Amino acid sequence: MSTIVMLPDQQTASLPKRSYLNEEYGLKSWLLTGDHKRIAILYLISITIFFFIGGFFAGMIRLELLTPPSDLMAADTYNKMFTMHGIIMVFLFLVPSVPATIGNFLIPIMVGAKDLAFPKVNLLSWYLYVVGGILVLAALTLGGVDTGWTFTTPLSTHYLNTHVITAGLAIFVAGFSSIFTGLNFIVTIHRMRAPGMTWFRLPLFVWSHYAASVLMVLGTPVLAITLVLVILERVIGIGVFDPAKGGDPLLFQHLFWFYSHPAVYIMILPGFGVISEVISTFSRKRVFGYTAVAFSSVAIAVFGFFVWAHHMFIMGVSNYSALVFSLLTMLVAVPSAIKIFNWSFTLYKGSITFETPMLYAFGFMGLFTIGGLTGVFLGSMGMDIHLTETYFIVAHFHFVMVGGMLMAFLAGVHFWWPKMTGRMYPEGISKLAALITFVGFNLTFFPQFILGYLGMPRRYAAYPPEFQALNVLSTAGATVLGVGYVLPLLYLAWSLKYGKIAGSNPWQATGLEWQIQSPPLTENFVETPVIDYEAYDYEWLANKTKHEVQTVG
Amino acid sequence: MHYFISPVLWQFLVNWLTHFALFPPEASSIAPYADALYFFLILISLVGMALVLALVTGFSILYRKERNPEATQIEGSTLLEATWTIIPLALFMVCFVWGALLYFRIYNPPTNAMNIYIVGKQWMWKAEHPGGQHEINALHVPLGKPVQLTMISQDVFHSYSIPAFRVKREVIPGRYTTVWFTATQPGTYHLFCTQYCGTLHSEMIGEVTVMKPEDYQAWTEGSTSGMSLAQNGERLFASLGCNACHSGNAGARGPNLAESYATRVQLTSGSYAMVDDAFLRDSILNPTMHTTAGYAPIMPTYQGQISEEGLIDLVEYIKKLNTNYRVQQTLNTSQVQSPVQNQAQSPVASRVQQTAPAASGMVKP
Amino acid sequence: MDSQAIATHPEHEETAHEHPPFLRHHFATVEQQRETATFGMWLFLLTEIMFFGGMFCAYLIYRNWYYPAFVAGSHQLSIVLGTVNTAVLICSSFTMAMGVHSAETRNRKALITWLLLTIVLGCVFLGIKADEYHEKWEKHHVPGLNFSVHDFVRENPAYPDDKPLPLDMADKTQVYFSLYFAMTGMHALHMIIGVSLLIILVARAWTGAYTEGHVAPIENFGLYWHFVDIVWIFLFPLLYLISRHQ
Amino acid sequence: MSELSQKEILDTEPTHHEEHIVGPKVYLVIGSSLLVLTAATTAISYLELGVFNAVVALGIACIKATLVILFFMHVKYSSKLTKLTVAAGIFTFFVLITMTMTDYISRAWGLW
Repeated sequence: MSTIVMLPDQQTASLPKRSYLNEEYGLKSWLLTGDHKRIAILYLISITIFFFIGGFFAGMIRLELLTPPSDLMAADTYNKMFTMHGIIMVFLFLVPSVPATIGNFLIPIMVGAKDLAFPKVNLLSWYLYVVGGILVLAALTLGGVDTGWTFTTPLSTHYLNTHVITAGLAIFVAGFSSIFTGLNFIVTIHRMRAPGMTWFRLPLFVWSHYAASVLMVLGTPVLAITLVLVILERVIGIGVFDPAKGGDPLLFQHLFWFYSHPAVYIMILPGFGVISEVISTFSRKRVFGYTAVAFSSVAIAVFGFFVWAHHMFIMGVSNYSALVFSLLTMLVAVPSAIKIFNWSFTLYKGSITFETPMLYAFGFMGLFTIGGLTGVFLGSMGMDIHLTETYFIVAHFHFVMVGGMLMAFLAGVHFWWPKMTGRMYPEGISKLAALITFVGFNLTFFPQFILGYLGMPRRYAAYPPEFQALNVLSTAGATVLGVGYVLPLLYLAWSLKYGKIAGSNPWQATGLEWQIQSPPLTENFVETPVIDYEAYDYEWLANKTKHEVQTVG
Repeated sequence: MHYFISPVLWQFLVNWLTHFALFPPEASSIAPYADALYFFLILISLVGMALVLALVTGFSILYRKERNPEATQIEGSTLLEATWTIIPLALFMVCFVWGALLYFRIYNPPTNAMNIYIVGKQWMWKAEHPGGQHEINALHVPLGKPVQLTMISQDVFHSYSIPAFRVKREVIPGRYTTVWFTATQPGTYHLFCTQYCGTLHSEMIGEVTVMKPEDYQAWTEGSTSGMSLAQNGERLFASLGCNACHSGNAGARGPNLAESYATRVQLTSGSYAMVDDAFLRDSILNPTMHTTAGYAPIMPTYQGQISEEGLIDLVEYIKKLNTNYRVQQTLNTSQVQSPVQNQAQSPVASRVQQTAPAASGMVKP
Repeated sequence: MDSQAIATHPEHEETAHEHPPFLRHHFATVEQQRETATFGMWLFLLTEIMFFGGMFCAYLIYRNWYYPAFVAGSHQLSIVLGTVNTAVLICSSFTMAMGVHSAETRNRKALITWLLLTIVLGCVFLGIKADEYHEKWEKHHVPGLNFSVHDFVRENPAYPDDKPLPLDMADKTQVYFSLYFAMTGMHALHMIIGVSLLIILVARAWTGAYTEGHVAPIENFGLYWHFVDIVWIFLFPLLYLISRHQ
Repeated sequence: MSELSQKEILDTEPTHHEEHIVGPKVYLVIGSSLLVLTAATTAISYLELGVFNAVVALGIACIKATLVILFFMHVKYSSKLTKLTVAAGIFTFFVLITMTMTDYISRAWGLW
């Protein structure tokens, strides 16, 4: 039961004559495409733009917090900055990041289909995303929004004069984009699998996307209706959440978090999928406990719907209800722990190499472990009282979302970049970027845990001077982190023209996507593949390679 | 040292090093409990982190390609997987139970706590002491005495946070919330609004001053406004005409309020309710939802007519109301002063006139 | 390890069929395409359940809080109009189901007739709904825009047993009407979208697009239409019926 | 654990979907019973039943919805997957309701 896999000779690899990239030319062929790979590229470009817009706001926030008083910008400007940062990063970057780009590109290929089930719906979902993005930019240029991304009523409905309606509509529209993506994935995974591709032969990437898609389809509409009610409350003054008319503002938070907590899993689950693929590939070993990892994704999706009120422990929910939600929160932490240990043990007796995606994956494991464990602090009700609404919670969700998800996204982009573009990026500088990101990240967000326990509230433009030292550290870290994020943009763009030709399977990975040419054909497969091997079957790959060598030789 | 670097930077460095905080002061009786849980959680995290780190680095070194060119395929291990399901689960359950105990400790005030009212509004904190001391963005509390805060917001959600005490509670529009603490260290501590509440959210801050009992005594006497909350409430009670119905007389149209606080009353709906601050406030604003059994739902709503401070005055007044003697005195006086006006206000006033003199001698023990 | 291939979508069927024009390139068979579309539609309806679910949840909570206000509010609705509208919508569901049947039996004329009937019934429903909205506007029952508690602090001639609400509770009828307009408004919006889609479907059915075996669009639209009907089946008792008695 | 049984559980897709056309007769029966139920629920609402007014009205609504789902929407003749999808929607809806209600029901408990 042991396998040796040799890296192919990249010198001899050449770009295929025909691929999805050169099938058609011109802007129209991209904007009206039904090809999931092209839509994935469209998504990749648009979310990158929004990531850097959101990142700009993050930079401004950190710069303002360099000094205790609000001297760089006025308090209301600062409020708009963090609101835009939150809205853009959550709804326009994190939610679509891995699913709409990497997932969109790979899921049909991984299940052995020619395309997603509904190519037009897929394109529509990109357009909805763009409309949502434009609405966000409109809200921004018209004067900004300062509700915070949580839109807490009655602040958002009656006490602010900023462009809440535009921003609400933006999220509503972007929400439907994510609903359609999720719907497409579920249908594709159920209905479009190639002959022989049974559920337990699916890569874990597909499993985790399936779980995330279920959350998108079932959770997002609740956010949509909640935002509709908020908009109606602002426009015509209905009274569902308005305490002055008899409504309960806490109901808004129930409905909002009913989506927005599962949204956390929508963001992180696809990242889990990426990590499973990357760890398995670079340790040349089947993921330890495939079934456990697959079912833990499903368990997270199911339990994810039962825990939302842990965002509201101090908000005046009933004590007993808080008790139930806290208990369930502890349960949902377990599947994540299972995943971390299973990934760790995947390394056991592997044959490990440390390519860039693997470095990002290691970064993910470390940071996500911290993020997850600090989540237990917050799920523990008594501790939550002191920690919630402080920088502790900011640090916690940045460890999960940025340390976890963004690392996973970068791992995925680096892992599948040769498949998407057919070219390799420079190895040395990309490893350096991974390292810079990791160091910068820790420098930025670790001090925030300490700040949080000290009691520094989040969303403060000004703060007491004794918090300055830690804030300066954090801002310094943000600078490093910024470098870490700009670097990949540069060398990946560079590699598009000057990168080495990657060949179809540069990592010697087992996934179906690696058995076809890179970049793939528009129809993905020349003929419908018939799957007769398990996921992560390195022996099968070794046999296949041997066979090819023999036939070619 | 500072000869070698720029004086500006030197100043910054000195400033940071002298004002450097890593751990908040433990200034309440709850703080040690919270910190104990915190350190336990940190311990778990460190162990978990160390474990993952050891596994990842250990395996990375042992099974790197140069050392182990052939991977051995392993399907999984149910035993191992069960281990890392059950042990974290058990640890998380400990965190849950411990956290729940702490939560109930923080949110269930002791019965002997002294009460201070807090009104939050964009963007200031008003503290109203029962003795009539009013503070803005400040709170003075005595050392070693349990203090309960009864809080309400006039506009949006706020959150009253005193990190040194490890307590925090959302301040909600339209509903009282409470939190309590016993300060254990004299000093001045930060008070923050931690729920984002609009433009000047970061300026909705203040100071909590913990004073030795004798200093607190002095402060109380020195800063009183001359009228206690209950006295203000009594005035309001009379000027809003509450006393017309809640006179405590046998035939009064409203229930007797004297000594009603902290009792259980039966409502028209048949259910029972505890008369607490929230119940009193709600009864004034939404009387028909809190009609006491045996009384007609005739009380008008005072929604929009009384400020939150006024409501607090009334609540405090009713809370302290032991006897209806003064209520009836006030009624009699007002009738003597302006009988015509009262006549005009029939039927309420005339009814009161008939009953009031007869009952004026009745003093509730 | 199990190395035997389990074919989920057998290939042999593909070769047996000729490729109809409506079969899209990434599907192997018409059968697969049809099932896929239906499953997609069902998932979309799943999101719709949750979309309305949020409002149903709010309704449940506030009805328990402000029961007298909900009673008084529902007494301002016309049960006759509500029942008629329910009947109209059920009939439209029936005509839609018949439309699906005609498409399946490849009867173009019948399909067009049933779809047109569905449009008519849908418009009748919307008309009655508009009339009800207009009445609400006249009576100043629209929260936020022109609300007045006037009707609720007085005797209701239609319900002589009702006592006038005290002012504080009368004020809470705004919550009832907020939910009434939000729920029926969202439902009406779905109806409008449905009727618009129906018009497109009729136009395409005219050319015989759905009577050559390509029934999926009609079938899936039918699912949508029936779902909208189901939402109303619940809205009707919740808003009109269950609070008739105090 | 046996992998085969998991496959059986998860592979709910039909390999062969037999064409099932529901006839007009069924539609007519279902349509008219829906109308009858509508008339019934309106009529019953005029009776004074206390709490049961709501119970009966919602019960009838559930029956009507079930009829529509099973026959008009063909779920009775559909694959297990479709049935599961419907069940998943209803389940999540009830999660939303019940978990929210845990808060609203128990708010009045305890001291505050």
